[in-house]
Amino acid sequence: MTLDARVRAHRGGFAVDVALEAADRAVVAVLGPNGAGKTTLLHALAGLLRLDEGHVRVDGQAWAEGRLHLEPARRAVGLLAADHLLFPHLSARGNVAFGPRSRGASREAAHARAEAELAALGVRELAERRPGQLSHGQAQRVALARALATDPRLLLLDEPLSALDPSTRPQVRAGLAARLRDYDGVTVVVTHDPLDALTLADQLVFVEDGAVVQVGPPSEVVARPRTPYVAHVVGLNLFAGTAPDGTRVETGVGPVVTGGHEHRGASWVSFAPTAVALYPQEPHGSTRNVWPARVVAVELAGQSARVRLDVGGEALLAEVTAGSVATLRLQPGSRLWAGVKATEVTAYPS
Amino acid sequence: MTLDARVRAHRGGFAVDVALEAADRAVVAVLGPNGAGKTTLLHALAGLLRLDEGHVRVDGQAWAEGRLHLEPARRAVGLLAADHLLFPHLSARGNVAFGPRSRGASREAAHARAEAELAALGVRELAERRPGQLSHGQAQRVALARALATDPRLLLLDEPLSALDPSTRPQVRAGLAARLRDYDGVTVVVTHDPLDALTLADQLVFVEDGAVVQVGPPSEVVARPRTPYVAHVVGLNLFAGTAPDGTRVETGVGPVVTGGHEHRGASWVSFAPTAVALYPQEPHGSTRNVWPARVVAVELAGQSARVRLDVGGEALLAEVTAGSVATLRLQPGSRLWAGVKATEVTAYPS
Amino acid sequence: MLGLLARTDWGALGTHLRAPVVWPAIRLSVLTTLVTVALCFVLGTPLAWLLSRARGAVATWLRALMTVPVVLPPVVGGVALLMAFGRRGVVGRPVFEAFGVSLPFTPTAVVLAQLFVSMPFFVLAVEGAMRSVDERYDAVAATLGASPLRIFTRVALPLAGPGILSGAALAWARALGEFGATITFAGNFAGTTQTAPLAVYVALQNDPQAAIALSLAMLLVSLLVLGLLRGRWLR
Amino acid sequence: MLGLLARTDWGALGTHLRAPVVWPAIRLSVLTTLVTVALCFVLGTPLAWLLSRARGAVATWLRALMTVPVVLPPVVGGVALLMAFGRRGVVGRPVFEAFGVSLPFTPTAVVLAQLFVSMPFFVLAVEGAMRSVDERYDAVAATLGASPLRIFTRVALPLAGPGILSGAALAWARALGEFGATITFAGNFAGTTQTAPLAVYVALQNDPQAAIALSLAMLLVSLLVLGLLRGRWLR
Amino acid sequence: ACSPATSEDTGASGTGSAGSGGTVTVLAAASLTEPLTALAEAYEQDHDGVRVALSFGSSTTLAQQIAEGAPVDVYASAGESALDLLPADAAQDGGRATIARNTVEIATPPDNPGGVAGLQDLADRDLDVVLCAETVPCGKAADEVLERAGISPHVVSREVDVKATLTKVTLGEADAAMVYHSDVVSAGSDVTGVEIPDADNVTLTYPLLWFSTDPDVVGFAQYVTGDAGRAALEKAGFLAP
Ligand SMILES: Nc1ncnc2c1ncn2[C@@H]1O[C@H](COP(=O)(O)OP(=O)(O)OP(=O)(O)O)[C@@H](O)[C@H]1O
Ligand SMILES: Nc1ncnc2c1ncn2[C@@H]1O[C@H](COP(=O)(O)OP(=O)(O)OP(=O)(O)O)[C@@H](O)[C@H]1O
Ligand code: MOO
Ligand SMILES: [Mg+2]
Ligand SMILES: [Mg+2]
Repeated sequence: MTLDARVRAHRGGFAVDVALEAADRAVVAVLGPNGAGKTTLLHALAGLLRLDEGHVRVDGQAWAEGRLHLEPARRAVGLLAADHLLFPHLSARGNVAFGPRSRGASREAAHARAEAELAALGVRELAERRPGQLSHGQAQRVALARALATDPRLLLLDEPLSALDPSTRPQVRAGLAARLRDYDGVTVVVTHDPLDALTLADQLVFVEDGAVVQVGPPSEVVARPRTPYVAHVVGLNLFAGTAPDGTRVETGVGPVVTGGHEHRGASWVSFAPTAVALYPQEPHGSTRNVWPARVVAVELAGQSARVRLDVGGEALLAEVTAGSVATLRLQPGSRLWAGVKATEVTAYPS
Repeated sequence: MTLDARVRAHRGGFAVDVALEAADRAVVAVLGPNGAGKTTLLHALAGLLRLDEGHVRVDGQAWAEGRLHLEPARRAVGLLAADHLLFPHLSARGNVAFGPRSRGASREAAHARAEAELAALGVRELAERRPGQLSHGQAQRVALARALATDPRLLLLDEPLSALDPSTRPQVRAGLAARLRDYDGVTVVVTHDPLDALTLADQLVFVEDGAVVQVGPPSEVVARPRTPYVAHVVGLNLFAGTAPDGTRVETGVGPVVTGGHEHRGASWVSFAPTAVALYPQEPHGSTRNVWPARVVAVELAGQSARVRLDVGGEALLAEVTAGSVATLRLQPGSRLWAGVKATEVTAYPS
Repeated sequence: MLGLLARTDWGALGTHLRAPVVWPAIRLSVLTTLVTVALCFVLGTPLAWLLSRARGAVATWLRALMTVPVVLPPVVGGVALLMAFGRRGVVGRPVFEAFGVSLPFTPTAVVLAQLFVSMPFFVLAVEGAMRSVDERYDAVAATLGASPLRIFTRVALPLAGPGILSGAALAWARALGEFGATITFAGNFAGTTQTAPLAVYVALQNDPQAAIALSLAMLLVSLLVLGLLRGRWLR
Repeated sequence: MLGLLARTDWGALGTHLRAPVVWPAIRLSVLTTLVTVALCFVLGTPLAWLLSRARGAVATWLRALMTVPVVLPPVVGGVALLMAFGRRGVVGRPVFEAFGVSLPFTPTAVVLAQLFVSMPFFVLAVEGAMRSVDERYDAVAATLGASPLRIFTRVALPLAGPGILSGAALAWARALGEFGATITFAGNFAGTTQTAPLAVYVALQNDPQAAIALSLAMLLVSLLVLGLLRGRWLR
Repeated sequence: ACSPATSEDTGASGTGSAGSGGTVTVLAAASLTEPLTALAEAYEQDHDGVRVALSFGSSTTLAQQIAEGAPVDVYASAGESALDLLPADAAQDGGRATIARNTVEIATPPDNPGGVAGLQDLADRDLDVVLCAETVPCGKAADEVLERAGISPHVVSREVDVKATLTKVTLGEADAAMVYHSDVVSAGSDVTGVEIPDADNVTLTYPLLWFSTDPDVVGFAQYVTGDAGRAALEKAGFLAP
């Protein structure tokens, strides 16, 4: 099963124009800032929104093209909406069985299927409950089960894991990943969590302001982000600049010495927050790139800390141990020096 | 302003029994697995749910106690519900201005306030939109603005940041943290994100199955988790055991040598995933705690990787660089050795 | 109401209610109105759903057209029915000539008259309720593969439940009180087409006290039916 | 309807509509029904809201009680009104003795009669719609400090908008068609209390063609009003 | 018990009960409810196997129903005007007779608060007077009486039928109403009647039409027009024809 879509559609004054291609069994993750048009894209694929132009073809069969517009019920899609929209008058089991029943399964078969889907997501014991009697995270899992239960050719998941607690989430994510690998159809999953995207997807599509800004397999996107947003999500520092030669890139924070690169001209440079070292005084040593910096914010996460810095007006992220925060007495407003070794810096043409 | 609450309440067959105390300007984060009763607790504090027993006192004034039950409108609370529930017939500005207007502000004052709140959350340009014309993350910010706009004495936030994209989230979180520090009232925030909790809260309350399992300031909880769930959330490995002397604790994975401890008897031992080193062969060196392990899952997150291991039936989490994953050719099923230095291991009585 | 109660001759109430026409009339009323409500539900609910989901001028005018029988004085409605379904009527004549059956002056005509006046109340009330139901549930059901019929029966219908019950109560009450169209279209034959309101009318001709007694009996029946049904089915 | 149209003497229509009683009757009908609907809205909406949010036996029986005027044959309703507000009525007598005013035979009585019969339709339809509105919005508004009054006006009312319009259309149509209670309570005097249905009925007694012409005029008015209002206010 | 389908082409279709063996279908003016119900019961007792089905309504509605093909064997109207609505040849297979007369009378509440003693008193502008509508028989009759006497009373309402007119008086809402003598009689102590001299009065006749030659139909028609009928009608306040 393959997906070949070029979606041009609008909601009010907002327009998306996104091309998506996916091979059999592929999982595509769509990421992007709030309001970028991810949900709009899913709705257009599901048929809830008409295309202004373009096409949606699944397995070579046109679902939308020109004046053709198959109604949602006639597309083999499964949609998990961000605000789960479980039917309030049906039990969890009834909700999950609704899809199979609608597509012709017998009552017994549909119920058995529903039980199985609920069990796989760890909410079997809630089968009799009405949505009003479920917690947020429980409801989300029931909604996910409902979307999975129809064996759609195109599975559309809008923030499927956002309400799950941190111990449930990895389990559900792993289960879903295994499921999607075996599942004979195309999945498009919208998520804000890079971990979801990296775990589930073969391909990442970043959307900003209705348009695709970067596409690629996870490894490539992680290594070479092409917009500040993508860099942020994959957890890298990114600066735009120009490479006059094979060792330096001129950027907004001054020249950045790199590990060496082939190209010349317009260029991105990136490096990991963990590669950024912090010094109370200007260091003198092997570190080639050193900038005076001001601490904007310090976030403690478990045993490490993310320090947001301001370097001559540009944002720089550093990740250090929780211990260093105390040692360096880091707090918003502190002034210090940040350094990155040239070998940690990658440059690539933009 | 202080909060003193002992909430015993039920929804259907589910009961919570939670005591909360918070001083002036305190921010309490409530964490716990899906279905633990966090939302139920907030609803009881807001007055949407009657107490079966206990009390809610704010600033010494009883809101609920015995047969007394102030209606929500008569409590000075601000509630952000998990499914934001913006009024569909009002614009974003109308939604935010609703609270101030209800509490007696003039139309102009309420609108000015709404504009300010929306601007602070970066959604000022959406002021004229109806909720149906907002994206999920935009709607969540409008709902947050609505809850903040009433200057409540008790601010209740249920997963306030869950729909925000990764670049917006830190900004909103930092803004909220600053705001709550200055804000003269008590905040109770429910979240699944430890970063939210650590950034925003003075006190963490972990709830499991309707009851409190651990309370304390972030630093203490992070250092000394007391349930596997808490350990998971703060990103530590945790084992229960018994300390026969001041150097070892007998646990499910065998004796664990610690950095030294005073107590004897029932004990927790914990250590960070980053403290776990992985070796292809059994290492011989200074590392005192070494176990044979099997890889269960590998999750790449940006530039680092979390490796879930199985050590004699117990779960162990290791965090290594993305590079090591390739070098060690880690994949589910790989067998290897995991080691932790004694100095990285903390033990404390349970 | 209070006025009515205050002026009732309570002593004679029992006597009046034992009059031979009373119970057949009430029985007929109950039977025909139940059939009417059932028909309202079967025919009216789909129509209400279509109206609630339809846009554009056609729906708007169809909706306005639905109110015609409400606006029309019932007696005129009865005349219209007679002209349509009477033995000489537009529809009635060919049917009579072909099959030899004629509707007016039968219990079926009573039901038809009641349907004519009460259907609009049902449809408009249910439509209002269905429009207050979130349309996104329709959309979700559609992506799950539900046909429009299934969306209607499994989603719209249960979600509009309270509204449908209100509508049914309204239509039932209206049918129960229906007088003008019935007496004109179905006649006023005791036992066959004389419903309770018609019996009240006849009684009013010579004994107002008897009429009041009968009205009270009707009210009692309706209060009991509605009170009990609602008590059972709604919270 | 079709029957009615098929038998209309179109040629004579114009003549009938120029009869002197026609326009005063239609004007009176339009005026009184508008007042009635306004009163329904003002009095009925809060009642509907209370009913929709109330639980327990009281609400159940109150709801059933609301259907009384629907079930009661309108003529009996008119008698009840007379007994309450007439010159000799429970309420009417003290008022008449104190102030010398009496309601029957005035346009006010027309409005009262219409209110009596149409209010239940309004209340029950609106209640059904309000019950289909998510109660969690009430709760959110309450936590934002809104008083019950404010929740009602700013949340329940707009959210139940379509249902309220349906209810108002229903009540208006019912008031427009109201006959029995009006004639009994307010009487039938051209220009003062003779509404369109009364004029139709009176005409029906000796010239059915004239009655039909008048009915058609009424229908036209109602279709126009409802069609245009709905066209404007709803999608 | 009715004539065969010959009446199909009469326009009055007097065969409503064709095939319903032994049933006489009677459509009668509402004002005749009491006497005709009593007569029908008595007739059924005397004639085994015969059933008299009665339907009461406004004379014009009934005439309209007959014109639209309603099943009918016997029709009793208040006044002659409704007969205009019947097809011209309606009763050609049956017959016609006058069964009663009625005269106009003033009705006041029992205590007669307006002190009405005769027709002339209705000229008092302080009295609230209620009449039947211009289009119904009792209204036409009242108008005629008033016109002849040259009186234009203060009319507050023109009711659609005579019972509604009477109700306004029994409830004390009006000080006087002009109704039929029979209505004053049947209302008993609820009203006080003030008679109008024959010279100033007009008379309403009650025609009875039957539409077939069926023996049961003709038998019932004769029973109503005969002595038993006259007695019952007189008891209800109607005058002999
Ligand atoms: N009716 C409308 N008129 C104008 N703009 C609209 C309308 N409906 C939606 N939008 C805008 O369309 C954009 C895309 O919305 P969409 O829900 O697709 O975003 P998203 O990428 O899913 O965001 P999120 O991550 O917050 O869910 C948003 O900026 C939203 O404000
Ligand atoms: N009517 C009911 N009957 C029985 N159990 C109920 C009912 N309503 C809620 N529950 C249960 O109460 C528990 C607590 O729900 P609550 O919404 O407070 O959880 P939560 O901690 O907020 O979870 P989440 O993180 O998923 O939002 C859940 O396990 C839920 O299934
Ligand atoms: O039969 Mo009537 O009631 O005088 O018109
Ligand atoms: Mg979205
Ligand atoms: Mg919750």
